[in-house]
Amino acid sequence: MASTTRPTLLPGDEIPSSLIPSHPTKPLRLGPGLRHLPPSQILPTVSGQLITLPQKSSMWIEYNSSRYIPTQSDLVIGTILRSGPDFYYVLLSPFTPPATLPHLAFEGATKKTRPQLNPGSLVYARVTLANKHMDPEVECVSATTGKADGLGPLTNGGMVFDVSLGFARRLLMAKSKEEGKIEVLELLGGEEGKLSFETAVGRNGKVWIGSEDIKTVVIVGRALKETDEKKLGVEAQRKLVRKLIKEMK
Amino acid sequence: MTATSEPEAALGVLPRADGSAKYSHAGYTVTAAVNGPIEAQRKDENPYEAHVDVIVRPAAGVGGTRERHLESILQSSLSHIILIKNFPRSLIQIVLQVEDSPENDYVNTKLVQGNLNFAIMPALFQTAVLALLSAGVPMRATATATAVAVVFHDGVKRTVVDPSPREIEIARSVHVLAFTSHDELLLAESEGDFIVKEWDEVYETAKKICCHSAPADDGMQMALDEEAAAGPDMRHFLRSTMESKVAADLYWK
Amino acid sequence: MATISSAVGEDQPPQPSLTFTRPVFAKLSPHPYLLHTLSPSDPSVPSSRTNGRKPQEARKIQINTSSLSQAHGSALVRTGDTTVICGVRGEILPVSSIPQFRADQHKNYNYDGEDKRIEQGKKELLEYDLLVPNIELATGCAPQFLPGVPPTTLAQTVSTRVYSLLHSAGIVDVEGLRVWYTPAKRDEDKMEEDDREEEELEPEVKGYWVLYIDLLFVSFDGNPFDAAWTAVMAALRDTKLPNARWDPDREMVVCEKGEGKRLDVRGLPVACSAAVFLEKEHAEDREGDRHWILLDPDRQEEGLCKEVITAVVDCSGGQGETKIRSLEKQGGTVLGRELIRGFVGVAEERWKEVAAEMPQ
Amino acid sequence: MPLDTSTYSLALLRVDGRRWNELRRLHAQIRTQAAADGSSYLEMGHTKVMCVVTGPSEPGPRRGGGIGGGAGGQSKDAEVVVNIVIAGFSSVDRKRRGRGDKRTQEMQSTVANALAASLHTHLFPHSQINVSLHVLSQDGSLLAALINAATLACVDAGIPMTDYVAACTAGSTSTYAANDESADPLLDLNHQEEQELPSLTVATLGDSDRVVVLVCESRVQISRLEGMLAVGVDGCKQVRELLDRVVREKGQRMILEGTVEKGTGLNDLD
Amino acid sequence: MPREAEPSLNEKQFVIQALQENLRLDGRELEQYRPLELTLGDQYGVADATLGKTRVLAKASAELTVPYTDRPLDGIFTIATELSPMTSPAFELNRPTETEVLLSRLLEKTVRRSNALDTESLCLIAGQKCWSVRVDVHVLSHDGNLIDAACFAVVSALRHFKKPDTSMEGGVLTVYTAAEREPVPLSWLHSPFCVTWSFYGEQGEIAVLDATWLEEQVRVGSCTISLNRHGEICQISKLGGTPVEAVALLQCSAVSLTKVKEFSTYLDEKLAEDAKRRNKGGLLAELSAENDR
Repeated sequence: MASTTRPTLLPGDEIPSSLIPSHPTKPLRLGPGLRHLPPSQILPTVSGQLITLPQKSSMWIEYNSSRYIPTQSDLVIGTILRSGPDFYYVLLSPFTPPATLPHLAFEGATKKTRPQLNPGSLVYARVTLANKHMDPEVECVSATTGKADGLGPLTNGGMVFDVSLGFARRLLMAKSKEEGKIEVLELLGGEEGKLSFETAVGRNGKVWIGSEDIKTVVIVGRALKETDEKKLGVEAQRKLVRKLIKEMK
Repeated sequence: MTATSEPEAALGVLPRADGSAKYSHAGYTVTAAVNGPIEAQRKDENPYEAHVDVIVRPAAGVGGTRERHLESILQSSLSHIILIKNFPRSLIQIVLQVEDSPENDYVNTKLVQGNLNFAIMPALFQTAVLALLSAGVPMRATATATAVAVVFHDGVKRTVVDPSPREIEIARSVHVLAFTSHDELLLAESEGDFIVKEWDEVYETAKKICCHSAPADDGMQMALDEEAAAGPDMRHFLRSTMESKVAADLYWK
Repeated sequence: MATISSAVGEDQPPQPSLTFTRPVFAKLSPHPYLLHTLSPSDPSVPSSRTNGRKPQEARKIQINTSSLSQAHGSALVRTGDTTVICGVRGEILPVSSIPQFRADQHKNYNYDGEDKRIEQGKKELLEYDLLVPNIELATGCAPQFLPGVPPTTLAQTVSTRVYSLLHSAGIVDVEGLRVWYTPAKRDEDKMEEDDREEEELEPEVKGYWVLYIDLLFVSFDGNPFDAAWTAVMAALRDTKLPNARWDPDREMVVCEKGEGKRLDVRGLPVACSAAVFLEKEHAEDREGDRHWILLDPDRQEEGLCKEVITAVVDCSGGQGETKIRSLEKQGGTVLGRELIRGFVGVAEERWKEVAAEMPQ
Repeated sequence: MPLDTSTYSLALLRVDGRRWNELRRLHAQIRTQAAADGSSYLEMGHTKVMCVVTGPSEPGPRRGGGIGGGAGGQSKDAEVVVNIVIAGFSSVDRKRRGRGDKRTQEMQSTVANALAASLHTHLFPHSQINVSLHVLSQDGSLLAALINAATLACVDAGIPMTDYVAACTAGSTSTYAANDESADPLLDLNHQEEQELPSLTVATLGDSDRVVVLVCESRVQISRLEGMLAVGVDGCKQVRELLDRVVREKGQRMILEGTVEKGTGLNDLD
Repeated sequence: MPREAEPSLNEKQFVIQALQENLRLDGRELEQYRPLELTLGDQYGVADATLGKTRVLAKASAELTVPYTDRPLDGIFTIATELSPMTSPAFELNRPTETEVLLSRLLEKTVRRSNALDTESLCLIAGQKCWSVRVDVHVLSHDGNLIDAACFAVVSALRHFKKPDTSMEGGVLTVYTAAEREPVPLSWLHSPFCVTWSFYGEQGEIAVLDATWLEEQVRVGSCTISLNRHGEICQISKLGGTPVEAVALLQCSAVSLTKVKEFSTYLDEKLAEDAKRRNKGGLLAELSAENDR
């Protein structure tokens, strides 16, 4: 149940002022799930756990959901719907208006050399514009460096699996093993499985897994989905991996 | 058969919906799916706010005028607690499927019924709120609802919480009230024959059920026991339901 | 007043600024305009609505009855630019064509006393669908209702509300709708069980009058329910059903010529609606914001308000307290307990106005 | 026990005097409509249908529900849209079937998906092939007749296809209850037989044994299935031959006397 | 109306490649069903069937009405299948899609035309009064193979359903409320079930059972076979799609029979369980009813 330091809050709940970080210099930064009602009221808008980082003077609500709402500089996996005069239209989550991806927003792309993507191809991209009044925009190249740094079309086969947004976020954590408590990938890739595969994780709840071996992709995919859906802890993950590897043999 | 006295709820029962909930109380069982924010149809597009679309589907037969009416009541109340301004030009779709409703053993059910089915409103409302919470749709506040009937039994007046269809049939007046978690009256529907004084009493009873919140730390069980007489403690029920959901979601924290 | 200059085309001679006349302003940005008129800058001017009414002022109501010769009862009700016609027509429904008809219905309840009788009556009305209201808005009475389209949500909502109120308020006594027959010969009375409300001779219910209550909006300028309900009440009170009797030889119900007897209508509930107008149009509303309760809102005001309330009260009992027949509030949180209490008072005032207009 | 089978067991002849593996007279023509891109007229016994094909062409306005199968929706292949009109006078009891009639809609999507399996729809991206069928007279094996007619019309329209989709019905002399091994399979059922006996409609691609359509709407022992299917598939091959002949004869004429102008009279073929 | 998005090229490709290696994304065998689960409601005639993430709720109900003039001796039996936005936002009310039409046709043929329910027994007074039995199919969650799930739910609901008891005395029909007399079950003749095959590959040579939504989106053809446990075929429909060897179809039908037998045993068990559960509850209900009077 609710711990004193990290209370579980429902929309509209009072946030005990003691918990609101008051940093001498840094201004207070509100993360997802919170809204500020001038002058000084801060209210949760979703149900989840209140996380506060006094030293960073930031606070947000930790929660899990399944409908992706684009946010600036998120990494996402999208499906090309069609190509316009100078944009591709990219679907980030079902039944939402497509995001736009400029034809030239690829590494080293010029009018001539830009990649030709058919409807249905997958791209790994970054959200550059997210604004409730406009449709989102994405890019496959960092505007600053001009490098792709891993972004771009996911051409070489593979498979995408849908996971919950919270799980995708954990996968994307710098130390996804320590903080996110996700080990399956390491285990499968490491001693346990000795499988070789590559992954790309989209904040919009999509994980792409590529490998020479079809079976590998299936195993990895199942491992991820089960860990997410069955909410497996580290120990259970180890069991699962062992089981899957046995099946494979 | 036997109507459950305490409300029960399960969240995320429909794996393919953004949010979902199954809620059963007082013999009613309702399942809700929430999708959104998604692309709105031309006709529903609003440049300033999200369009909230509520669809009520009866267990048997096709929805008629009374479902439309229920929908419009729920729609206006839910749009008030959802932060619709956050998602202009989009659609938040709430589909409520009635699965079970208590039968009146003294009447053979008719499929097509025109009159407003009061007692089902709290169930529909509560399910919708739970489903919205499970979908993580940003909201101004949560809300709870209940139904109260004033029954004259051989000259003696009783206020009945969560009345059975039978009790509604013989009730002098029936009331449905919903309160936000800020103790504001969000929805009030009453019919029958009553006076202001009676309504006041009803208001008190309903408010107790919807807004009396037991301290968060004590278990829900005992809270229910002490409330058993006056009916369930809806707000506490809602909270503990969500707390266990969040705890489950963030098991890795 | 709003002033814009950018909107002026290049071709026209440049103007310093262009100001709107009141009606144009009202059309362009209704919310600020209504806000403006409700909270006039100089205190001497009384707060009023775009339509010139005071916040708590309802539109004058006019009621004419028996205007339709074909219907058994009819009424035309008009409040401001909302005009509705109601026609009541009775049709005979022989029990033989009610599949779920139970001759011994009332035996389920060994009731006695008026309450139980009324309750049983309500039950019969419901089970056999003896009251059938229908609302027609698709007459082009307002821009949003195009002729020939399926009934709008509004139409369906209003008809459900009328239907529910008709039943819950027990306006019509089922006794007035029953067609009785007392068999001459004793040997065939196994056909029917005896009926609790009658004496020892054992009459049978052979049929019912079904009342088709059709409402037609001729023009629509907001607050449909109040007008519709008033029309229903007036029309019912105006209704005369021909005398009907069972003809055992022809095995059917026959109606007699000429003026029938007046339908007896219980009480006089009157509906009174209002909408809540908030200070902020798009921004978050918060405590301390001002709001106005606009009685009997017109179409434009309904467009600007989300929270609405309707109270149906009946003071015809005379002695003692006002009876509330229905109370509906939704769409917001401004109207709390106190305001609603107060509003019932407003409804009582409205009742007096309407009752005065209601023909006897 | 159905009437006709009892007589059948004596003479091994069916109500209309056919043997068990006998097709009814199948008469067909192509190029019957001057206006259409492709057209055909086909009789199987007293079941008479005509078909008109227009396209591949710009997709028209989407109809509600979009009953049309094949490639379907947003993919790049051409969409096959079938529309069936059953004339009121086509059957004994004049029953009007509305647009919404689900049975007709089912037949429409069946024919559409059957054709889509053979037509090279990928050659005509973002376009639509409209097939409209008119039922003039019904005497059993309706779906089969519709499929055959549609195939012919598509051939006439010159739309590239893998092979003919030929269809016919097969039945069995046993009722579903009786599990008698003596029961014989029957080929190409007429209305009366369809009413009284279990039956199924088969459509195959070319002269292979590969089944495009298999529709059975009556109760029958699973043990009967193999026999009926075998007879049906065999019947389809016969039908294919007949269709093929129709096309070749027409083709020959075109070579002899230059192109036959469309809409030559109905009886100019023997 | 927002339309269902097609799966990406990668997904299409991969699913097929995997199937060619006899692999499915959820690790099932090609001819293996997802776990089938049935929950019977507290009310008679409510059945909730789940196949993995596919979930269908069927609700049977009966009311008195007048028979159709052309069939005065038969009661009325209808199966209503309306796919609501709950199934997927792509479905709109009062706008039947092809999916919906085919689904309702299949149920129609499997359950109604195969005379699983004896409609004559629903007639009370010839030409005047009869029962109208109606099953409403609600698809709560759609992850492929709606047909099999829906069919199972419908049959379960009807087997579980009880209608009010009636009596005829001297030409007077009395319909008893549940309080007066325990309701009675329908007269049920046989229980048909649907088994749906999906085909993949150039020649449609790969046959798969109980396809998920993703698998359905990339299949080249499908065939639904309806049988009862006695090995009677009630309906077969392969409505076009890539041609499949006749022999393969015969094999499919054989396998289907074994599946159907599994279904019907499972259903029988469930119904028995429920009956046992009610016996206890039944008494309690009786008592509480007494108190009400």
